[in-house]
Amino acid sequence: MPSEEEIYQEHILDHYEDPFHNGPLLDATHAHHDKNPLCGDVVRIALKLDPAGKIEDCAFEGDGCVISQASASMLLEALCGKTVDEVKAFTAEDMLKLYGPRLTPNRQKCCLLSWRVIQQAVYSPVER
Amino acid sequence: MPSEEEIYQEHILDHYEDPFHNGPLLDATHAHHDKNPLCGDVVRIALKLDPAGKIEDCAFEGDGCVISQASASMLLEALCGKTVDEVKAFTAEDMLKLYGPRLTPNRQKCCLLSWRVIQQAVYSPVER
Amino acid sequence: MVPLTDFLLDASLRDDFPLLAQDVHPGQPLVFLDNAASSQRPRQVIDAIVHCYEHDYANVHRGIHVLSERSTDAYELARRKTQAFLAAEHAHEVIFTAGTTAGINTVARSWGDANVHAGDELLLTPMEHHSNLVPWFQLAERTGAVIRHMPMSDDGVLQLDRLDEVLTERTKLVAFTAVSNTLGTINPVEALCRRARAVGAVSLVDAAQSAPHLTTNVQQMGCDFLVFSGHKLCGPSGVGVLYGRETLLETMPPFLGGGSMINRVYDDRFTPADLPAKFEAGTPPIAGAIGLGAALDYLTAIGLERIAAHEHTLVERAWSGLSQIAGIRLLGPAPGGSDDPCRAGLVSFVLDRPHAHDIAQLLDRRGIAVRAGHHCTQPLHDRMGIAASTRASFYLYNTPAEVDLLIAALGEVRERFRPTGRRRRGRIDA
Amino acid sequence: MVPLTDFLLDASLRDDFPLLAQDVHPGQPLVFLDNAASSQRPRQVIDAIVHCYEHDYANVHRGIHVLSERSTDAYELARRKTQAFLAAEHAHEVIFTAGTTAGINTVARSWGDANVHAGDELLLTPMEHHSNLVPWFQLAERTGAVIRHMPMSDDGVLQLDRLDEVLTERTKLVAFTAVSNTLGTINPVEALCRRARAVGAVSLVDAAQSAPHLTTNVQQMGCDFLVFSGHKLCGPSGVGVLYGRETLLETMPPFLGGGSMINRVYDDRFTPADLPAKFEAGTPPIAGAIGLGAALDYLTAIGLERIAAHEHTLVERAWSGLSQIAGIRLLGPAPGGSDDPCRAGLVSFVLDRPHAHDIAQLLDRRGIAVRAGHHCTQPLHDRMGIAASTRASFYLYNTPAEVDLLIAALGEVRERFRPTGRRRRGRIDA
Ligand SMILES: Cc1ncc(COP(=O)(O)O)c(C=O)c1O
Ligand SMILES: Cc1ncc(COP(=O)(O)O)c(C=O)c1O
Repeated sequence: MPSEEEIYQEHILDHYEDPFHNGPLLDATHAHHDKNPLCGDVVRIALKLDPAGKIEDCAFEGDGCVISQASASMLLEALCGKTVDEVKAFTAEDMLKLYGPRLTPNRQKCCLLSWRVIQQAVYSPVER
Repeated sequence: MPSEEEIYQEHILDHYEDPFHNGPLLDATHAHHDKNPLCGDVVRIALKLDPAGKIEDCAFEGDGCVISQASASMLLEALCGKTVDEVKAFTAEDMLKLYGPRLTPNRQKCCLLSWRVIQQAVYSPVER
Repeated sequence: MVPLTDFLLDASLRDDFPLLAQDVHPGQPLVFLDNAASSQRPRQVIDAIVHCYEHDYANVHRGIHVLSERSTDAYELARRKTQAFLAAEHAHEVIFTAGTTAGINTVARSWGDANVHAGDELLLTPMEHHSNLVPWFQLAERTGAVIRHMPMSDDGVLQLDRLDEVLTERTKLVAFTAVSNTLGTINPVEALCRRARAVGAVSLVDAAQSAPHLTTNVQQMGCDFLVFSGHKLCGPSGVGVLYGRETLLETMPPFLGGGSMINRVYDDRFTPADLPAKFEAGTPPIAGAIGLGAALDYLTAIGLERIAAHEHTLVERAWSGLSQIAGIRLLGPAPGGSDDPCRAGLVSFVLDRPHAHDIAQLLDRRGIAVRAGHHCTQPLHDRMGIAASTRASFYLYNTPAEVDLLIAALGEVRERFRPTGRRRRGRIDA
Repeated sequence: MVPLTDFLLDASLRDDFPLLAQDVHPGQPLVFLDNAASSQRPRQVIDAIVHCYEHDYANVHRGIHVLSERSTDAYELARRKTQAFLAAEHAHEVIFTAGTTAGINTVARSWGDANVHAGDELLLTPMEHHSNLVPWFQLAERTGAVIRHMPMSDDGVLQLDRLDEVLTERTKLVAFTAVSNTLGTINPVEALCRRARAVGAVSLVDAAQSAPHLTTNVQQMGCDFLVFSGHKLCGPSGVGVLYGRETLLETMPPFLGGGSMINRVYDDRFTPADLPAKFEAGTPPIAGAIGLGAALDYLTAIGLERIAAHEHTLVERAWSGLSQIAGIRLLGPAPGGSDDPCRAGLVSFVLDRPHAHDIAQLLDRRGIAVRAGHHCTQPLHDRMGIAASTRASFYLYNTPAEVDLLIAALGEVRERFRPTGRRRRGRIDA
């Protein structure tokens, strides 16, 4: 296995085993979930936005492959504390770069699941 | 062209150009027609049966390939004057043998068209 | 622009086609003039199929292993090649099917059942192939819609000036062939699609006979659907293409149900997948699509314009030679007969005698493969008052020498069956 | 009768399969265990396809020239080979299709639309492939029929003793797979067909996963319809078979409309052709059917019984090896678990971690091709409470050594993803 193409690098396994903010977020203002129909990966992201549009807190729940879950953890770690505008400016390219290892198109879908979810979540206020 | 496999032997062309009893049969007692959907060959055979079941007279009309039309002529020439029982006993094999040259399955259908028609004609009294 | 006549491709390209170099009877080299029924394949296409099976094959999509990824990449590359070949806006407007017939049936069942109602009219032409007739007859029977036909001149040219007689607001669909497989007429695709759209009708172009020979540009044509088969343009048998405009394909219900075309399946219901998977139920013709991609590469490298010009040279030669034969009737518009070239590279004809099938048989004995029969256009033959015709259809690998062989052989055949005052002698073996 | 276990085919037959001899990653020879998705082809099949294209190809039927006759003969010979393979009474009961999915849809649209009415019941099993679900869901939606499911035990065996709960006079159709592509269960085909017939229901056997491995005898099975795909039994992609009992096929209306399936076409109606042409609209997959015939020859020469015994040896070895891995859950009935062998040559499993897709990816890195996902059986996965599983499926060319590689590699994977008290460190490149 060529190490430069290693998909499951140590820092990714770290995120998988010890994810950033994994669980429910009780006082969420915004949330969205989606799945990857081919894999069955599921990710739900909840955000607490302050009036200025900054992510005060966030968390994810999910089930699926290492790539989908570790990438969700990495995404939230990177964007927690950022503004909605910064989230919107964060492209799919950025997500793949954040993840690191090069992925085949099939697995890119797994990696981009949480990115798709957060892009939708900022438009999805939680109804109370 | 190997002459032993020659489909259009001289005697066949003779039948094609100078067919046996080609035309309508005004006092027919039995008649049937059919076509070969793939080729568009059409053959109608009319018989005049006497009370004993002998073919007193017969004629065919038709349109189509040399094989279908020459074989109709050859068939009537061979069976005119024979009995209905002899017609029924005349098999598809006999017809192919009467025709002579070996035919591919595709063209056998052309050759057997008139044979199929006469087999049905003996059961098909003309309504007046 | 390549000049329409006097242009010939280099005959050395025949070396690409292994099948052509054979004697079909001892001493009788093959002259293959049955291309409108199905073409031959260059080594490049055969190699692409073999390479797929020997190196890269696995089922496509979803497979997380190298072979499945290679096959998926090759399959999706074939889709993008087809998109480019058709000048389609999106790759997902290209649906791989089992062939032209499968594509037309898909539109008739999916778009048709959802959009056509009793009293609606389906406008066809008198020169359609059975594959572009029967699915609409079946749709009409299911829905109570009415079949209409465009006016056509006696030499087989659609009369656009009389189109108003049949094209009205009741018209829901205009389905027509780009090139008639019997008459060789090239139809005015752009004008027909524009007229269809003007009354709010959907247009379907049967490109089975045009895609192999003429440049296809679905955006310029302005068609809603277009279909063709791989086997007629140097591709494998068992694969074809349905092009549909994105907005239409998206609103259409799925047709065949099965693997791949779903998003989610529950105990007794399902939600469909996105395009193009929505219309590709089950394992697709993987090697077929890959081989089709190779065929499109092959044709594009030579250039469709050059292929059309080559064939036009051949058909002009055939037309002028054949028309010298006594008792012959040539079908369809004459090449070069009007300013507007509307003659594709095939010619059908009838001799007073013998019958089309006898002609084919006798030509075959001389190594010449032509087609005889109704060419799946029975209503057209009925209209012309004939049961069958003989068709010689050319492709990029045919040569003027082959055309001359056809003309000479046909002269012989006609001579052979000329009435000579024969008398029946009874059986020779009697 | 070949003994079910401890029988192995000679590994030299691997030499027949050119694709198998490759490294998919440097130094990682291919271990192809994704056969239930699609198998590989022996040289004999590839050669048959190439020979067709290089020597004999032309469109079939109606062509009066040597090439068309050769292609027609080869195509019809493939039909008779298939008839023999299925032990069908008549050759015209064999319809060539684009695949299993196409065959099931044909029955659902043709037989289904003509015979199924509101309130009728369609009885399926919980282990069906989407291809044997969605067409029936669509039929139910068109007609108002009701979908029912047979009872099944937790280890994935149909409970025939509870069949009366769901099989009644209201049942119009019993459609089921002969072998589950996920569980590996071999279903009691004869008993199910008999029970279906007893209530007057029509039976359809999805033989996509059985035809490649087990002897098929439609008369002994007593089924009304049976379908399978070429690509899963060493044949080409893009071709499959629908078997139907003559009396049923004859009374069914045609489905796809087009060339070949007609007897006579008029201006706005048509009369259908006789069997089998009636259900083969358009140019069929000519080279595909010929290649399929070669595949059936190849399998028959080795012997389906011997192939099944070989695979059973492999799956027993896999089952006992895999079940040693901590945190694994093996799906479906255990091989040799009862007197009645109901385990085909594949095994699906779930590890507590990682996810099926990660397993497939890591196995691929070791050269091992398996499938991960829902295998087009989402309702079955829902019922088992899992989103995805990993499947290793064997064929005649797999070896015990390959099974051992799978077991060892899976042990490593599981070890690699075992929780080890890791702590996230932030990004390495930070
Ligand atoms: C049990 C079963 N039925 C149906 C199918 C569908 O076959 P195809 O994709 O060849 O149409 C498959 C294979 O994917 C299968 O395993
Ligand atoms: C004009 C036209 N349309 C449709 C078809 C049907 O194509 P296929 O038989 O490949 O489905 C043909 C070819 O036979 C054709 O010439």
